[in-house]
Amino acid sequence: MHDTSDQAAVHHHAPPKGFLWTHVFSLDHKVIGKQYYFLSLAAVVIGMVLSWIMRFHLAWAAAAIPGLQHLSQVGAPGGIITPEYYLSLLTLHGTLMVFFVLTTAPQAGFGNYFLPIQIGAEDMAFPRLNMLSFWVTFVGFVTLVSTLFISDGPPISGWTAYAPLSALGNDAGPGLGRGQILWVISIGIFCIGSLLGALNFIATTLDLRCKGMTLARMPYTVWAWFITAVLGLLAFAVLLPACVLLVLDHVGGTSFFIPGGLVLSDKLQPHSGGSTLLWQHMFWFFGHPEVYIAIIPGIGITSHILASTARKPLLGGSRVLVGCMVAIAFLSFTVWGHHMFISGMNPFSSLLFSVPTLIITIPASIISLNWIATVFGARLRFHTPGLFAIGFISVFVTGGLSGFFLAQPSLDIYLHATYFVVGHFHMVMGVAAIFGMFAGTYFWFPKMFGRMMNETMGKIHFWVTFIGVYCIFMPMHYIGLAGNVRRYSAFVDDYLIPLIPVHKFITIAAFVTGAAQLLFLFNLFWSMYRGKKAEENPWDSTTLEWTIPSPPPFDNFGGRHPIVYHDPYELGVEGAKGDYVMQDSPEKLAQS
Amino acid sequence: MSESTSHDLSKAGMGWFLKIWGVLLFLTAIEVFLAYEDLPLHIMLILLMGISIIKAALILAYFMHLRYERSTLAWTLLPAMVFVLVMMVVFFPDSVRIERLGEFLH
Amino acid sequence: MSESDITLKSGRADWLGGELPYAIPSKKLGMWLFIVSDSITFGAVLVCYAYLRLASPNWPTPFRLSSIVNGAIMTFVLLSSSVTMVAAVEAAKHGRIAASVRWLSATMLGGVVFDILHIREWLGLIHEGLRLYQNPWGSSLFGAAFFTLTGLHMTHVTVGVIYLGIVAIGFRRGKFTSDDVEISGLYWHFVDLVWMFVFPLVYLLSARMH
Amino acid sequence: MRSGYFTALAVAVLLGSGMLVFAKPPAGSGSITGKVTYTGTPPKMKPIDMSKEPSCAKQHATPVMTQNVTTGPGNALQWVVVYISAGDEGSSAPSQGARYDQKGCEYLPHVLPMQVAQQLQIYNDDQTSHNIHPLSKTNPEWNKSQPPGSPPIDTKYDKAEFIPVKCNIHPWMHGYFAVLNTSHYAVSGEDGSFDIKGLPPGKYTVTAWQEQYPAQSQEVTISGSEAKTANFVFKVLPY
Amino acid sequence: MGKFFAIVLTVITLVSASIFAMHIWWMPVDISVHGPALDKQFGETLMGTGFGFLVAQLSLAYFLWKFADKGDGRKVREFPGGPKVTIITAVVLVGLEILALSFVGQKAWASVNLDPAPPNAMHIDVQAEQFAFYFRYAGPDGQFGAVHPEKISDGNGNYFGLDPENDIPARDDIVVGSLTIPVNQPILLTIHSKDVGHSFYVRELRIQQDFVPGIVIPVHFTATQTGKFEIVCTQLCGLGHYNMKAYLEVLPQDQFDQWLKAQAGQ
Repeated sequence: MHDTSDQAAVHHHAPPKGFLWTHVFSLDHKVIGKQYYFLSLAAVVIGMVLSWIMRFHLAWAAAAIPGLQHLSQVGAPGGIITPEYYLSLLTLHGTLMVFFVLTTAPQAGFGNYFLPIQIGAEDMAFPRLNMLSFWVTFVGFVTLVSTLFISDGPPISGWTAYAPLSALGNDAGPGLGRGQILWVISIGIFCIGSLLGALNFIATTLDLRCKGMTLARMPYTVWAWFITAVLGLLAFAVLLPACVLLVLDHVGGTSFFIPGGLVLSDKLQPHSGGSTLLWQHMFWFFGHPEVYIAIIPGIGITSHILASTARKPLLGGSRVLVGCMVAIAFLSFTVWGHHMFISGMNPFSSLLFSVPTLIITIPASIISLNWIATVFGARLRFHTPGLFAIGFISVFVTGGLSGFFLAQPSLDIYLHATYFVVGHFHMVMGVAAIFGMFAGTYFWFPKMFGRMMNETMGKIHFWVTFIGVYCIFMPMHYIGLAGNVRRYSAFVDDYLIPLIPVHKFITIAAFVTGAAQLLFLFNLFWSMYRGKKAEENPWDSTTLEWTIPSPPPFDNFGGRHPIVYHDPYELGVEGAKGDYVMQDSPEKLAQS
Repeated sequence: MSESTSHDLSKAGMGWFLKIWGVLLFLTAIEVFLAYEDLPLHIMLILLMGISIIKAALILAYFMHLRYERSTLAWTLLPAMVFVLVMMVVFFPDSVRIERLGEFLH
Repeated sequence: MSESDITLKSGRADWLGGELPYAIPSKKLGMWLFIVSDSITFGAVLVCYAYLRLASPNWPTPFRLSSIVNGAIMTFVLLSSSVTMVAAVEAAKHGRIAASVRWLSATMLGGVVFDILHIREWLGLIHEGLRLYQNPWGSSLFGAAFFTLTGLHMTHVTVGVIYLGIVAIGFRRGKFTSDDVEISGLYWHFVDLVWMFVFPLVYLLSARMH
Repeated sequence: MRSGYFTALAVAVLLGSGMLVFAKPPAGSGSITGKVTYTGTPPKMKPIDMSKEPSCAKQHATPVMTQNVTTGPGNALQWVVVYISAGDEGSSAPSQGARYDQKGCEYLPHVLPMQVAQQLQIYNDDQTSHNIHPLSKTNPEWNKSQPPGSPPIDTKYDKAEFIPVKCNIHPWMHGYFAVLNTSHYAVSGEDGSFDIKGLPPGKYTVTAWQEQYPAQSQEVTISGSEAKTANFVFKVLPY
Repeated sequence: MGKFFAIVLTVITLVSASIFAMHIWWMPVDISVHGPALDKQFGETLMGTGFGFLVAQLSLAYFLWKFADKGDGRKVREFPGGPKVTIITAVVLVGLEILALSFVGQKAWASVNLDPAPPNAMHIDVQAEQFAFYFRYAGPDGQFGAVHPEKISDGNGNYFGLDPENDIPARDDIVVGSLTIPVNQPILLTIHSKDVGHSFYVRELRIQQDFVPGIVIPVHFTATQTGKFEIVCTQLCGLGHYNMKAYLEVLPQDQFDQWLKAQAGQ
């Protein structure tokens, strides 16, 4: 038996002094969490601007974008986007969004800030490692963005970097030489950062819980971050060597992913013997768990906020939610082949992969049904974070249902690589996860910055975004059904030309929705300085982060060691002060 | 905290470790011997991998003291690792296909 | 507030948080997690190697008896260094700092000898014409897989030697505890463990028969 | 500072005028004319299927043929670059640039001769994107796209080389940049004839280069304003 | 706010679903023998997921309408039946759907990818390159010449790297840039790539298959209608990906024979 206070004492470190140590190389998980958050914010802004440029080009392919030639003279001569520059932007958009936004903000950002607080710890288990993970991730980010400014531009091989396109260098197309090498190095660095982060999250969750914080009493978010960390620890370990091998194919002349006898630009390539399917396997072996790395924190955050919004714990409580998340995490390692149904993989494997892919919809359906059933009989408070949490449910259900089509190899024959897939994953992994981030931002902003975000702007932001994403991504399903192929920089096929008006509609919707995001950015920075001062517990929530001042002191609990007496969501409790009981309140509950 | 592991460790002792060392060396010798037996590849692979797994298990259990930790440690870490590694076996049907589907080329 | 006062809604009071579920220090848990992750990394590279070997009809088996013997000696050195590592941990746990540092030094020496033997082996093969991208015997991927796998392992050994050096110095100066020695030991044994797979799969399965 | 600028300017002006005086090749009036022909059976040129690019396909009433061995009546061989490979060093590049067009998904001309350091302008006259990918070996290789409506690509080469040019988007598009050290060159026409003009008296090596067959050379000496003849015969194979 | 949310959500749901139901943008008419099975499966999946979509979104909307906090101190209520109901619903409904879909789907998938091509299938060799498809017919001798990557040249039209000088079967191979096939005749394509990954996608044929560099993949189908269709590339293959296409022309048998003869004579 160990004494909690001893344990806490081991991790105690003194508040640092000086700007460099308090804001840049801080060991404080709260500062690191914010650093991750703002890194993601930078990435999401770049990614969003790239998507606007792409959307504009798709709708009006021949039109010049004034000023774009200053960003890249080669990529956009006279402001008109070249096909390869479109693909460069596409690659950068995908990579930034998947790695530096979806993987970073909800997990490393919010997780870093709130996981220790929610389990009643003073900091992460390894504060130095924590700082290192952030700075490693930062280097990865800078490396990736730097590809925009090198002469031959970012790679054009998409965020999946399918070999041999990604392995053959400039003979395969512009940007595939230095740009691709930088891309692979960036992703490799990102893997290292994520692995270190995951390790830290797991150790923190297991070892640093305060007295009374049993596994069953951990908030939904903590569970989600913990499960995501486990996924990250196992999945990024596979992508890392894949990146190393791909770099070797570039700089070492090896042929891991390059078969023999390839002729590019009239040049017979010197490589031989490799396998392109090997890269796809390695990538998707990581890539599918990655999808859940992106969405599970969102599921956690949504559940956490939904409970507070609905004034009742989730139907089925932690047990069902955690069970489903664990099931999803487990199954996520068995389904990667559904990205490769028509990739030339052994057709028997496709049948094998379709079964767990369909089965994984069961836990996802249970979670969704439980959310909807939680809204039943609730006392909903429609504040902005609550709206985003409910919006998350809607888009998650919508996006998830189209997964039923793509999970079946025989339907994938028609739908693979069409906008149906684009609509599906943007809805379920992009929009849903970003709704989770918005919900988290509005919900935790008072705790992180000590001020409330403006509700009016928040509500305008929500309504425009919610309606906007449906206007953007539902039509993508329709044109996908009509066979609109993805990753095309212009639509020149006879049957695609009639679909261009739909693309124009999507583009306009994207610009309107994008404008709402600018409002959000304004709200974020305006509220940081001008927002209403936040109280300790503005949302009448129950978990430990609401028992401490906003913003929290350096060691979170001001030297106090919280003791937890209750389940995390004692909301809607009869007879309690307000209608809730804080997790660390010694008050006894009537057994209901 | 530190005593938790050290008192467990004392159960083993150096003599025991030297014995493990001897066993590991012996198993290595068997492997080297097997390498020069003209066995079919799959049998060779099974034998070598089998011995290697035994060696790894010995290192894990004794040198890395996993045997003397709470059993939950082994029961959570190892299945996760083994599960992920075993799933990668699903790559192999494609590996064999590459050789088979080579008509016209090369 | 005594523990019995804490009302558990579920009625189960078996475990109450604020305790280490594995009863090991967080740092040690961290090392174990790193080992899990790193073994998957090694596993993935080994799977790649096996995959490409199965896909290549002309995979060479070029290792002469001298290479195999050299590999066996390397295995012996690495296994022995594991034993010295265990001795270092034992000494550290019993507070015999000087002895522990001596054993750690012996372990590092083992690592260095392993590296030297390995580099000698590499140089010999390079002299015979083995390159990352070609070799005189067969599939060009042989060199790629060989250098990647053994290079990755050699990097781990080298990092391990440096790590042990830092731990030894820190331990002697009282900056590190016996736990840190034990954790560095975990890493070292893991490097040893990986070699138990690399040696048979890379060397023994590619031994020249005649 | 200011005086530094002034000096630099003065030097530049002096050097410039000096180059105008000395570097200009002495204008001659000798010429070499001739005809390029082939012996043997030439390979059949293949029709190009441009159906994937309808905007180009409809510009051609009959299918465009491959141009690697373009023959004409009387065993004439077209697209052979005849140039002075020795005896005419040191001529500077003309101020007028060479123009290369992409029209109807073809390169016009198929072989474009130019001088080292001469400006090269590449135009896209089609309603579709092209990418220009000169597969140079001694010069730096580049690969740029040119969407319709974008400005012409302006570039030049610093070393003599015969550079295959390719459009990846339309893989049948294939042409050559003949970057030469001389200002005296010609490309054989449909009838195989060529005409190199303005040669000062001297001893020259005349080389004929064809994209698929080995190059040939002849020695020609010109005195006064002589008009000499040099014929080239390429041996061709059906495959 | 709850009522407004409910209305917005209902409108979004109904509009989204009815656009699907109205088939405004839809798959083109199928022209393959195996296609109807896929279309049927698609329809069944759409019915199932459409039902799920409507029920989930509309009940969410209804609950949002009904259960806003009015500050009246109303008690929160559990969902009747608790989590058991949702879990059982999910397991049973989704499970049934999965079982149904798996069984139907396996047959459809097998007919495309697992069954070998019928022995009387006409063999056409397909090579993809950046950024075009080229098709090869065996010619009168019924044999394909070998592919020699080092002989591939776009400049002289030797897209397949044939060696007619030394390889007699290669001399009469017909290489064209559009795929022409006879109707109602099983076709076997062997698809391989010259450079990077590409994909062979014909919407009307319900066929999509990647070209994998280094291996040759068999694809078989039978077209049931004549006409001209587009073959497009769906696997990101580089800058000209968007412009990588070819035409598929399905001709009556006699016209096809004529066409082939004309090609062979050229």
